Amino acid sequence: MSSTSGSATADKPKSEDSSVPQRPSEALSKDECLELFRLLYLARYFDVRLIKEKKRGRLRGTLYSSHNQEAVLVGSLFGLQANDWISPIHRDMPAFFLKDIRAGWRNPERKGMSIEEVCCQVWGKVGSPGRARDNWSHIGKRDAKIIHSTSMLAGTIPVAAGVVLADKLNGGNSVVLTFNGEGSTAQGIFHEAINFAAVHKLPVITIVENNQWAYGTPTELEYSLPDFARRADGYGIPGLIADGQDVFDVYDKVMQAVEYARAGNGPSIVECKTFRAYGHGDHDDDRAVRYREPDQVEKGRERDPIAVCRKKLIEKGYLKGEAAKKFFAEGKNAAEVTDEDFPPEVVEYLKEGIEFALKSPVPDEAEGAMWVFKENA
Amino acid sequence: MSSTSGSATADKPKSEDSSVPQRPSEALSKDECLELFRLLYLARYFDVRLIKEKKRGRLRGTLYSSHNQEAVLVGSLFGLQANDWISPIHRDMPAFFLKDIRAGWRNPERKGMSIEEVCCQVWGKVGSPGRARDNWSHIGKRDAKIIHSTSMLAGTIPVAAGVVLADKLNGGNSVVLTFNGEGSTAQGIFHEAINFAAVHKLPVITIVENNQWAYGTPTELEYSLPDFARRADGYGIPGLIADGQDVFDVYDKVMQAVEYARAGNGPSIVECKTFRAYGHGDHDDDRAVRYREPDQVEKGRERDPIAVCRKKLIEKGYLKGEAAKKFFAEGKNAAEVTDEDFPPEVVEYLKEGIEFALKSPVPDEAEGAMWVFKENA
Amino acid sequence: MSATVTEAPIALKKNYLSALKEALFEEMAGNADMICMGEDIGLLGGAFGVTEGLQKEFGAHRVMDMPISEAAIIGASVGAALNGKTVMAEMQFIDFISCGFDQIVNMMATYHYRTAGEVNLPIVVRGPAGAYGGGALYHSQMNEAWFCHSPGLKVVCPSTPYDAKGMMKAALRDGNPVLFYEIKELYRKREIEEELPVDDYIVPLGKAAIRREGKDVTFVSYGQNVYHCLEAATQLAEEGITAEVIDIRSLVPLDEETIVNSIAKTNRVVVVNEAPMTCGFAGELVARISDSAFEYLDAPPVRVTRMDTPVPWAKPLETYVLPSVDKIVTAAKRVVKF
Amino acid sequence: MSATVTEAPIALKKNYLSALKEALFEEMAGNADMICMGEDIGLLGGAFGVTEGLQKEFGAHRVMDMPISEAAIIGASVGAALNGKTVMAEMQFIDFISCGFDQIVNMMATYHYRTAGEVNLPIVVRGPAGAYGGGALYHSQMNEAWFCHSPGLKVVCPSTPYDAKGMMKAALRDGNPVLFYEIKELYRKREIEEELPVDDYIVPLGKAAIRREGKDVTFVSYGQNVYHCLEAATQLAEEGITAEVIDIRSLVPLDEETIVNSIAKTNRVVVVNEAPMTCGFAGELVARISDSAFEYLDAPPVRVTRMDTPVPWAKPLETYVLPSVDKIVTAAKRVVKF
Ligand SMILES: Cc1ncc(C[n+]2csc(CCOP(=O)(O)OP(=O)(O)O)c2C)c(N)n1
Ligand SMILES: Cc1ncc(C[n+]2csc(CCOP(=O)(O)OP(=O)(O)O)c2C)c(N)n1
Ligand SMILES: [Mg+2]
Ligand SMILES: [Mg+2]
Repeated sequence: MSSTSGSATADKPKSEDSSVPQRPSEALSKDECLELFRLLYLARYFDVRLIKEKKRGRLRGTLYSSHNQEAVLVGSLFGLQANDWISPIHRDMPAFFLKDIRAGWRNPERKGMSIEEVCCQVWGKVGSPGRARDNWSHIGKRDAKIIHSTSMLAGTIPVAAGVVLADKLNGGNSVVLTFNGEGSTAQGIFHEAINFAAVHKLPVITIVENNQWAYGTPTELEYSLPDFARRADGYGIPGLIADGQDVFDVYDKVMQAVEYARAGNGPSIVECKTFRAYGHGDHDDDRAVRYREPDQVEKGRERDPIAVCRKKLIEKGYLKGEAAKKFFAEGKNAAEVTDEDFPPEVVEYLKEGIEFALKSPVPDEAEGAMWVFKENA
Repeated sequence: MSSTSGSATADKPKSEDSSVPQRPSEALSKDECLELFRLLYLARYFDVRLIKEKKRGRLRGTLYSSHNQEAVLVGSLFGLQANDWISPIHRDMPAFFLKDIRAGWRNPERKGMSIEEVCCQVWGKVGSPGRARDNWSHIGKRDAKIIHSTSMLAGTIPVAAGVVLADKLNGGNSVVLTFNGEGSTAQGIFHEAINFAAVHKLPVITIVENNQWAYGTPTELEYSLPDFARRADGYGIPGLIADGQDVFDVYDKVMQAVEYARAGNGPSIVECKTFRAYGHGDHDDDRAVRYREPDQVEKGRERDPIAVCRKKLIEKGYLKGEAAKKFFAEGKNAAEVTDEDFPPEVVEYLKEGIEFALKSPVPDEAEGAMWVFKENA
Repeated sequence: MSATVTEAPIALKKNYLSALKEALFEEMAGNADMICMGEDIGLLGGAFGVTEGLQKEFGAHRVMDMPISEAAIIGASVGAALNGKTVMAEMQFIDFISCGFDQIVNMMATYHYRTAGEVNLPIVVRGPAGAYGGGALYHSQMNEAWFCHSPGLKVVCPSTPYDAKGMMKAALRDGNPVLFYEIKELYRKREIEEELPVDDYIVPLGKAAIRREGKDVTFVSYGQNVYHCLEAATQLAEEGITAEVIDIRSLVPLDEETIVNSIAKTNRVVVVNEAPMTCGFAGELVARISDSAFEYLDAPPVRVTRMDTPVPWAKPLETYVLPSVDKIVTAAKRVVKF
Repeated sequence: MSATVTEAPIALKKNYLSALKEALFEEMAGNADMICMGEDIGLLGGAFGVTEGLQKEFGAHRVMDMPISEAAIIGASVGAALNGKTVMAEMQFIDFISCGFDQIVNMMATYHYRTAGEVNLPIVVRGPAGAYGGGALYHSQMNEAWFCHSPGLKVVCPSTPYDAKGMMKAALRDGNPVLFYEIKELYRKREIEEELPVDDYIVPLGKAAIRREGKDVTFVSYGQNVYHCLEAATQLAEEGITAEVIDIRSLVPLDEETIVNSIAKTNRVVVVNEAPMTCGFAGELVARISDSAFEYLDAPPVRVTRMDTPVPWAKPLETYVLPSVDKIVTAAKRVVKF
């Protein structure tokens, strides 16, 4: 018996793709900071438009609003390299088009999913990466390095671990961000996957979007820790806490985790403290006011991520004068905002996506029986 | 919405059964200490006899030897009250008759399983509490407050949580000890159950028999912590470490956990550091020498729990002169010991159990189709 | 079952969901040892509202909001039941039962067997099930066959408010673990609302119901497909073919007698369910019919099931793979002409 | 299959376990992108030794000892496969697959479907299965029906060394997730050892084998029960009844043609498997036969299966509930005399 350590480490990771330098938010350029601001608007506008479309009865399925949680998505994804992987879940619809968006909003070459693809998914059209075979957030695309989730919460984490294990075996140094609600962490698979990743030091970063509610259940009935991040201690891995309303703090904490993982040190958990703005899903908006105290909701929504970002940009001197006073989506509900509250390029971008989706055909019924198995020649 | 705290706490627990005073091992009487010593012999002898019977081909099924781990079982169980529950697993066969054995080895009134019942189970006879319908450690008895496990590791922990939840709802103050190998803790259900128990402060004590191997896999491939007990930190619950070779230390740590739980503070984990003497099961004895270094095995078995206990008793002055030199099972393998190495009452006790089992009939074949459902009148 | 508008005050008509809720309220009130466990069943009152008001009425210690841990919900239910409680365990959608699968098939199903009858588990695991609503792969399942294949579990699926209430009560008093498939598309379906008895009643598990009489072909089904069968029967009647519609209601135990008696009369049978075909309960029905009613059969027993695919999201695809009135009519004509 | 002692050097005869091992070694050697994951498969070489020597040969990065986490094993296999690997995932006993159930039926089975073919998963989930060895409830299961009922999974079960090797290779090259049921009682069974081709070969998934020809009744089976059928056929031959024995080998996809052709000749069929009866694959076979071969049938298709019970431990009980040669003979006589 030569060795009892069967860790799946191949040769040392090569740094093949270092197009995105790992920098703390302090070192981000003015343009980058302003881009983060715009991306928050983009994420918010996407959500707002879907809420409106949904209310008008033009969409099937359930919309799990990401309102007030945009900084978690934007901040987490901003520093990733194109070769990194992500696995978003129900509340993360904007993540699909935000991945690698730094490569250019309309750049057809970028790794990631186009707004057209995402809209086709929402509208149930063939242009969706999954040809509308599964709903809403259940998409993905191997080439875009976006892993497909099922509905079963936390079920994507072991898959993510397997994905980066394969990259590691091939000598790559990609990392994967898995997104999860805090409630989902009670699933057994969460434990199995993180334990496995910890043993093999796999670069799996678990982003916990702690929005303080899991459907109609508050955190104190989901886990028994003052800070969820302390769950990491049970695996001997880092557990970071980010201010989920502050896109810069999220960016910094996730980048710390990414660098740690990319250096071969293994997994970590980043708890992003935030608050769910509406009901669990759009079907639940009315009931949510019954199980949540109004002042809790008010307090949870006090620090709109767009406002927090605006304040920082003003402090940094990146936004001033007229520019600082333009576009005020923050603090407003979907019903209250208008297109004027958003930068025109944001409105434009999404409009194009929606138009593309509306023009696309629905899949032919016979596709229902296709692709159960891969056919072998 | 009146309250967001749905914890299942009924009225304050009543201390209805305080027949066993909670005392540190320092405060145990001489008789109690000597009894602990005898119980170690009893557990060892049971194992030894089964190994011999198995070698002679007189038993079906697999024997998972508890050799060298007896202090974990004896020490954990010694301070329990009759109303407390336990759930042993594959390596814990002696636990079935050790529960509540303080009430008298032959006391038919005691809560717990008699040696006859346990032997009937091993020999596949109708006298087994499960009428030999499932094998070896897969027995239990509701009246004895012993929970039945399946083969699926860690699967009994949520059941244990439900059992004490029911007691708590009834105003009782029982606790439950679940026994688990360290490898089993990688199961998702371990996480779900402990998280649930932590949220509701259920008196579930997870004894982790860390014998450093899970079948052919060493701990470093099972989890990534210097001390397994640190897993508790991830749930915000106490994680205690006991010297699993020292019955007094196990007793003390488990009693701390029991008192903590009985006072309504909730679950905890007690890691008992020990070492597996033989192969995983008797079928594996030969192969185990291939995956474990001889010096690791030697070192792991250096501190035989019987020897450790003897030393303490001599120090305490409870064993002296001739008495201290009698009976030396310690450090010897099953093949080497003889009945002379054990106190005669130990040999006698087990002999009676085996004889009873041998005389008992096997179940009638038609029982195979019975008790699939409870019949309703 | 009747969809006719009567003069009775509308307040007395109950939908399928209210019927279930009433059953839970009444059993909780009548059995101090009964508890409920599930995700979001307390504060929220359940994703669909089946447990609405229950926690307020009976307290958080008897109606527990659980972490998102299906396996722990089942396991803890087993422990509580073994220690004297009657447990209602909710799966938020029956699809998620796969996350607690081991605890169901290996722990819960076998407990009575393993203990030679010492322990029995009065547990009802219930949850919303079924397709046709655009729920896609993970909010549309009818996965009852897995559990019919796990000895020790009873498996039932009511299709009317009357049965929903009566079977829920029977299940909670049965003493065995019962998997209770609620059809979410029926929860608030107006057409099937009906008056329920004021007095306590149960619908015994293991008795089928004949929903329509006929003599040319027997439809055997349960859940939503019962309504498809009824509609198909209406259409066929126009062509002079009369179909008998059996709603088995309970899969395990199964009322074979009612089925065989019907086939003895019609000599033809179409079995309909919405689960995937292979190893589904429709196949089991065909196998039992082949065994017990072979001599009566003038045509092969035919299955109308979901194709062997998941349930896709996009509506045309969903419709394509699921059983429908048209498919049943076609199958019926095939066997009648055989 | 032949049990006759020949003059050939004994070294060339391989048992079922060695055949599997050879397949794994050869595929690992031939496919640099293949990895293996499982509990105790590396250092130990597997509970039964199927992977013995594999880690030494190919390294701990390609033959990974996993924590005791069936769900993570399946999930990580899916991830690795989606990212270009071919994966062999071992369940130490197939019984424990229930602990990874959700990942199998909801994640792995559906991936190709959900992605409209973008992703396909070359994964073989294999493990020791089957009863008759005193393994009791949790080391005896044949739970293949759960997976046959989950569209997107192939399910196979070889009964000979030749098939074990050839089907394992076919499965590892198939590109779809395949559940591979190995019969542990056959692993080292001397009577079935046989010489294997020196050259690379596969046994295609979805082709049945006729193990014995006959004209009075067809036995359709797989796994251990094939040998029970063969023995029953031998006994029946003494009474002048000749039975044809079909070993389907692959459940999904199923070679219906071979079955129907046989029944066209014999007009009678007994289906045998050791899973519980209700919703088992035996019922599926009966349903398909009823559909495709109804006109050929002179007697009802009969099932010989495990009773609807778990597998008990005590030998007399185990024997009582499982299919046996006697039960098959009795069933055959019943249909022949019908
Ligand atoms: C295994 C499983 N159980 C239950 C559900 C139903 N469900 C969907 S979302 C949700 C709440 C999730 O809460 P959290 O993880 O905190 O995410 P959030 O919605 O707050 O973003 C539940 C219970 C599910 N999807 N999967
Ligand atoms: C869910 C599950 N997976 C796999 C097994 C097979 N198995 C039985 S014991 C064992 C090793 C257990 O190791 P550990 O928990 O450390 O206990 P020990 O045997 O060392 O006392 C394994 C893998 C099982 N019984 N259950
Ligand atoms: Mg949440
Ligand atoms: Mg161990």
